[in-house]
Amino acid sequence: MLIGLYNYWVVVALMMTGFYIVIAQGNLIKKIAGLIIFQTSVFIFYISVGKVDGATAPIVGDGFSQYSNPLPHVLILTAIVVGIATTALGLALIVRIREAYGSIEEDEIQKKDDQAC
Amino acid sequence: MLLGVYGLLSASFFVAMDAVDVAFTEASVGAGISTILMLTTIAITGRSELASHYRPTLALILVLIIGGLLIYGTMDMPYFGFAEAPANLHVSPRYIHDSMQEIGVPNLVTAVLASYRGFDTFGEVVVIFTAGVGVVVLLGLPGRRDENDAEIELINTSMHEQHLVVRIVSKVLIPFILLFAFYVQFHGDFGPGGGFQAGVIFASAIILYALLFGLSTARRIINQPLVQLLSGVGVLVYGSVGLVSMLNGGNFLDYSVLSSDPIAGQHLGILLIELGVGCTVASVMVIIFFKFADRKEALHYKPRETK
Amino acid sequence: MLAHLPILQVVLPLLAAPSCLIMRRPKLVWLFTLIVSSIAFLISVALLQQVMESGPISYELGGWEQPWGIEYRIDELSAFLLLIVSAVSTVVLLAAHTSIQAEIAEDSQMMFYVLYLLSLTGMLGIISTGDVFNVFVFLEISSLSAYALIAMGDGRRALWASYQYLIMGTIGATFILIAIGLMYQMTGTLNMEDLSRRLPDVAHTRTMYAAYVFFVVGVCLKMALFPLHLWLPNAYSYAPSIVTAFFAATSTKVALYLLIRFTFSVFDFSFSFSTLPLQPVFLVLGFLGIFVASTAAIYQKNLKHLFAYSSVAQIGYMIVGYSIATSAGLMATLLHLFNHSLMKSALFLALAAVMYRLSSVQLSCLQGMGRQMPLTMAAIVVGGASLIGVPLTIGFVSKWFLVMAAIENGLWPVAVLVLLGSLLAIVYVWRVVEVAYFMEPMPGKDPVKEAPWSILVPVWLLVAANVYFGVDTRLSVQIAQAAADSLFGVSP
Amino acid sequence: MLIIATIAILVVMFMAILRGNIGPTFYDRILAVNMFGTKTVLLICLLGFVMGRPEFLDIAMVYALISFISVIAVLHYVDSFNAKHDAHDVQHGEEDR
Amino acid sequence: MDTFISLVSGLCLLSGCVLAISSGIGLLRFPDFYTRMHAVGVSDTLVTALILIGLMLQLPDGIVVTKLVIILLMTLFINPTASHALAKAAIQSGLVPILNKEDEGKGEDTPSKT
Repeated sequence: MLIGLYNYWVVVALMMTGFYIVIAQGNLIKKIAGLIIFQTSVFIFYISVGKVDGATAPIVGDGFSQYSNPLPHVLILTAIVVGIATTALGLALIVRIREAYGSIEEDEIQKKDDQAC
Repeated sequence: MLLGVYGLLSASFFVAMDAVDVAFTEASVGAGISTILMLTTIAITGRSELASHYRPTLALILVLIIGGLLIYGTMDMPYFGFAEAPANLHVSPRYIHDSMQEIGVPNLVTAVLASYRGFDTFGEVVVIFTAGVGVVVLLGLPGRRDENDAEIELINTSMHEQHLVVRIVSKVLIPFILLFAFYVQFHGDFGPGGGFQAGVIFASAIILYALLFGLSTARRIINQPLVQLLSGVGVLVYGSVGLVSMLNGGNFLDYSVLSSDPIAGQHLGILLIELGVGCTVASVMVIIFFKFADRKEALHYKPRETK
Repeated sequence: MLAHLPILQVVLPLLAAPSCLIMRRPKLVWLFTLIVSSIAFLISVALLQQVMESGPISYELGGWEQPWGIEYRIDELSAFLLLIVSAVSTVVLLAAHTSIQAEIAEDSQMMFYVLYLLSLTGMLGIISTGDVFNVFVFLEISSLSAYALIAMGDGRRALWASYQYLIMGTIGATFILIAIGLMYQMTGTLNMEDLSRRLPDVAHTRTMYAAYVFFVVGVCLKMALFPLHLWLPNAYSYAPSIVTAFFAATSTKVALYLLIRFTFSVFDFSFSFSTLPLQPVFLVLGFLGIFVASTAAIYQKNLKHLFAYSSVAQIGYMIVGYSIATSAGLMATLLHLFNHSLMKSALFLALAAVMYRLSSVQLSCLQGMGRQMPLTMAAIVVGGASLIGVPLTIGFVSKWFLVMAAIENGLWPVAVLVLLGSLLAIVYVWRVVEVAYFMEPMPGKDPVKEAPWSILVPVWLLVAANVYFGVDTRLSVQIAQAAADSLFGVSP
Repeated sequence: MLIIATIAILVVMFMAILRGNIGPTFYDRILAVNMFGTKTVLLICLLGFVMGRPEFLDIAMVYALISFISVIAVLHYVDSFNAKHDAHDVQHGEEDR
Repeated sequence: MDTFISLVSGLCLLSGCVLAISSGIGLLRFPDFYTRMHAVGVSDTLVTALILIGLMLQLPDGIVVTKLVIILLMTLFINPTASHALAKAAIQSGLVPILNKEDEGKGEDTPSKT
C-alpha cells in the first residue's frame, strides 16, 4: 500500500515546498519561482495519473499494444503554457514594481505604501 | 538557476513517465524560456538580497494542513501505474484505440490535443497571446526606441567580442536550430513535437542570436510591430479554421468537413492549427524576450531611479 | 447559424481581440469592441430565450461527442450569467472611451481594448463550457487579462495590487487544477455531465473529499470570500475605473457561478451539503464577511476602497443564500448576483465619472459635489440605496427573497443578521451622502462641471435598470427561479 | 548494460546537483548546471533505448540546444550584472538563487 | 559479428560510465573552480561521445543513428564552447585560479572591467 502511493507523496512534498516558498518568501522573484515549482509539481501529479505500468509512450508504433494515457499529457501541455504565460506576466510586473518602488521585497513595498497614505 | 535544473529534472521525469510531448515542452519552457526570463528579471532588479525575512510559522502551518489534506486524499487513490484505474478506463481507451481510424495521426497526444480537445488548445493559444499583450502593455510599446542606439551597440560589441568562439559556433548552429524547429513543427503528427514546441525552439534561436549579437542587431532583423501582428495572426488562423469548418456544415473546429475525406480533413486541420500555434507562440516568446531585454538595456543608461 | 450560437458567443470576442491589433486608432477599436460586445449581448439574449423555451442546449466542439470532446452546455443558469456578463460589459463599454482617454496613455489604449475583450471572452467561456478542464483554461484567460488590466491603473499601487492578485489568483487556479486532477483520477472523465454521473460511485472516497475542498478553496480565492478577500480591495481601487466597473460586476460573480455549478451539477447536491460540513462553514464565513467587510468599508477614505469592501460584504450575502441550500435560497443568491452586478457597475461607473472630473475618488474631494455634479451624485445615491436595500430598488428585492428563504427554513437568526448587515450598509452609504450633499465645497477649489454625457448615459441606464428591476421583478425572478429549479432538478 | 549506464548517469547528475548546491562561486553553479544538462541529454537517450522507443532522441536534441542557450544566457547576464555592479560598487553576489 | 558489436558497444558504455563517474567525483572533490572545470569540461565530451557511440552500435537503424550522430555533433560543438565561454567569463570576472600556493595573489589579478 505504501509502495503503491509513494509517487504521489513525493509529488505532494514537492507541491508543498513550492507553496511554502510562495507564501513565506518576501522576495517577489522567489515567490514566482515558488509558484513555478508548485505548478510543475501539479503537472507531475497529472502525468503520474496517466502512467500505466508496462505501457509505453502514446505514439502508435509497431509492436506496442499498451500505451500510457494520453489525456493527462494533453492537459498538461496546456497547463504548461498557462504556467509560462503567468510567469512572464508576473516577471513583467516585478520589473515594473522594481522601477516604481525601487525594491522587490514585499515588506519594503508595503512600508512605502503605508508611508504614502 | 536551480530552477532550470528543476525544469530539466522534471522533464526527465516526464520521459520516464512516457510523457514524451510534455517532456519536450517542459524542456524548452522550464529549462529554456522561463530561465531566461528569470535571469533577465534578476539582471534588471539586481541580485542584492536583503536579509530574507520569512514568516515561517503561519506559512508552515498552512502548508502542513494542505499537505496533510493532500496526503489524506491520496489514501484512496488507485495505485500508481495501475492499468485498471478509472482514469485509464473511461475516456482514454477511445483515444488509444480509435484515433488511428478517426484521425490517423500516430502521435496520440497530437490527436487528442489538436482534434478531440482542440478547443482547449485554442484556449491555450489565447492564453499565450494574452500574456504577450499583457507584457507589451506592462513593459512599453514597440517603436519606442532609445535614441542612443549606437552607443548601446558599442557596449554590446565590446561585451561580445570576448565571446568570439561562442559567436562563431552559434552562427553555425542557429540555422540548424531553425531547421530543427521546422522539423518539430511538421513532424508533430508522428513523433513528439508540434506547434508549441516548434514555436519555442524557433524563438530560442532568435533569442540566442539577440544574446550574442546584441539587441540592436537583432532588432534590425526583427520588426517588432510585425511580430506583434504575427502573434495575432496565429490566433486568427486557428480561429478561422474553426469558422471555416462551421461554414462547411460541421461544428466549430470539426476538421472532418474541411475536405471530402474526413481523415484528410483532420490532417489538414491539424496542420493548419499547429501552424497557428507555432506562429503565435514563436512571436509571443520573441516579443516577451525583447520587452524584457529592452528594459534591461534602458537600465544601463538611466541612473537607477530612486524613489 | 442558430445552432452555432453557443460557440459564437465566446469565439466572437475572442477573434475580435487579435483583430484589434490591426486597427490602429483607439476610437475605431473602441467602436469595434462595442459592436462585438453588443453582438455578444444579443446572442446571449437569444440563447436565454432558447433555453427558457426548450431546455438546455448542448454543443459539441469539433464534432466529437461529449466525454471525448469538449462540450458547450448552456442551461438556465449559464444563460442567465451570460446575459449579465455581456450586458454589463456592453453598458460599461459605452462609457469606456471617454474614461479611458483620461486615465490611460494614448498608445496603450488599443491594448486596453484587446485585453478587455480577452477578459470578456474568458468569462463567457467559463460560463458556457461543460468541461472542467476548459474551465481552467478560460479562467486563466480571464485572469491573465485581468492582471494586465489592473496593472494599467494609476501609479505604482496598481502594479503592486496586480502582483498580489496574480499570486493569489494563480494559487487559486492551481488549487482548482489539483481538484480537477483528483476528480479525473477517480472518474476518468472531464465532462461535467459525465462527471456527475460517475461521481456518486466514488463520492465517499477520501480523494473526493480532498478534491472538493481544494476546489472550494480555489474558487473562494477567486471569489474573494471573506478570509481570502485580501487582494480584492486594492485590485479594484487602483485599476482603471472602467475595469473596476466591469470586474466588480462580473468577475467575482463568475467565480460564484463556478461554485454553484460544481456544488449542484457536478457534485451531487447532497454530497456537498450533508457529507461535508459546508453549510455551517459557509454561513459563518458569509456573515463574518458581511460584518467585517462592512465595518472596514465604514472606515475607508477612498470611495473605490469603500465600495470594494462593500463588494466583499455583498459576496457574503450571496454565500449565505447559497448555504441555505434550498431552491429558494439559491434563487435569492442568483437574484442578488444579478442585482449586485447592476448596482455595483452603476456605482463604479459613477465613480468613473467622478474620477474623470476630479481625478481622485477620495471621500474628501467629494465635498459639495451634490450640487456641482448632481446627476452623478444622484446615481451614487440610488446605487447606495440599492446596496442598503431600500424598497423600490433591486437591493430590496433580493434581500427580501433572502430573508424569506431563511425564514422558510426556520433560520431566524440568519434573517436577523441579514437585516443587521443592511444597517451597516446604511452607515457607509450615508457617509458618502453626507459628504456630497451636506458639506460645503472646499474653499479655493474651482467648481467642476457635470460629467460628460458619454459616461452619464450608461450610468443612468444602469441606475434605471436598478429601479426598474426593483419595481418590476417578474423577469429577473422568473429567470432566477427557473435556474434554481433546474439545478435542484425540479421541473419548472 | 543500458541500465548500468543509466544508473551511473543518475549518480553523476546527483553529484552535479550537490556541486550546484554548495558551490562556492556562481560559476561553479553554472558549471554544475551545464554538466547536469549534458548528462540529461545522455540520460534521455539511454532511457529511450531502455524503453525501446528511440523516438525520444528528438527530446535529447532539444535538450542539448536548450541547455546550451541557457548557459549562454546565464553568462550573458552574469557579465552584464557584474559590469553593472562593479560600477555601483556592490559586492559580488556570492549567493545565488 | 553480433557479439562483437555488442561487446564493443558495451565497452563504450562502460568506459563512458566510468569516466562520467570520475568526472563527477572531480566536480565534487577538486579544490577550485578551474580544476573542477577541467574535470568536467574534458571528460564530459568524451563521455557523451562514448555513450552515444555505444548506443549507435546497439541499434544500427538508419534514422536513429542519424539522430544520434546529430546529437553527437551538437554536443561536440556545444560542450567545448560552453566550457570555453564559462572559463572566459570566470577569468574576466576576476576569479583567480589557484595556480600555486605561493603564487596566489600574484596571479592574473585582472581587475574586472568597469
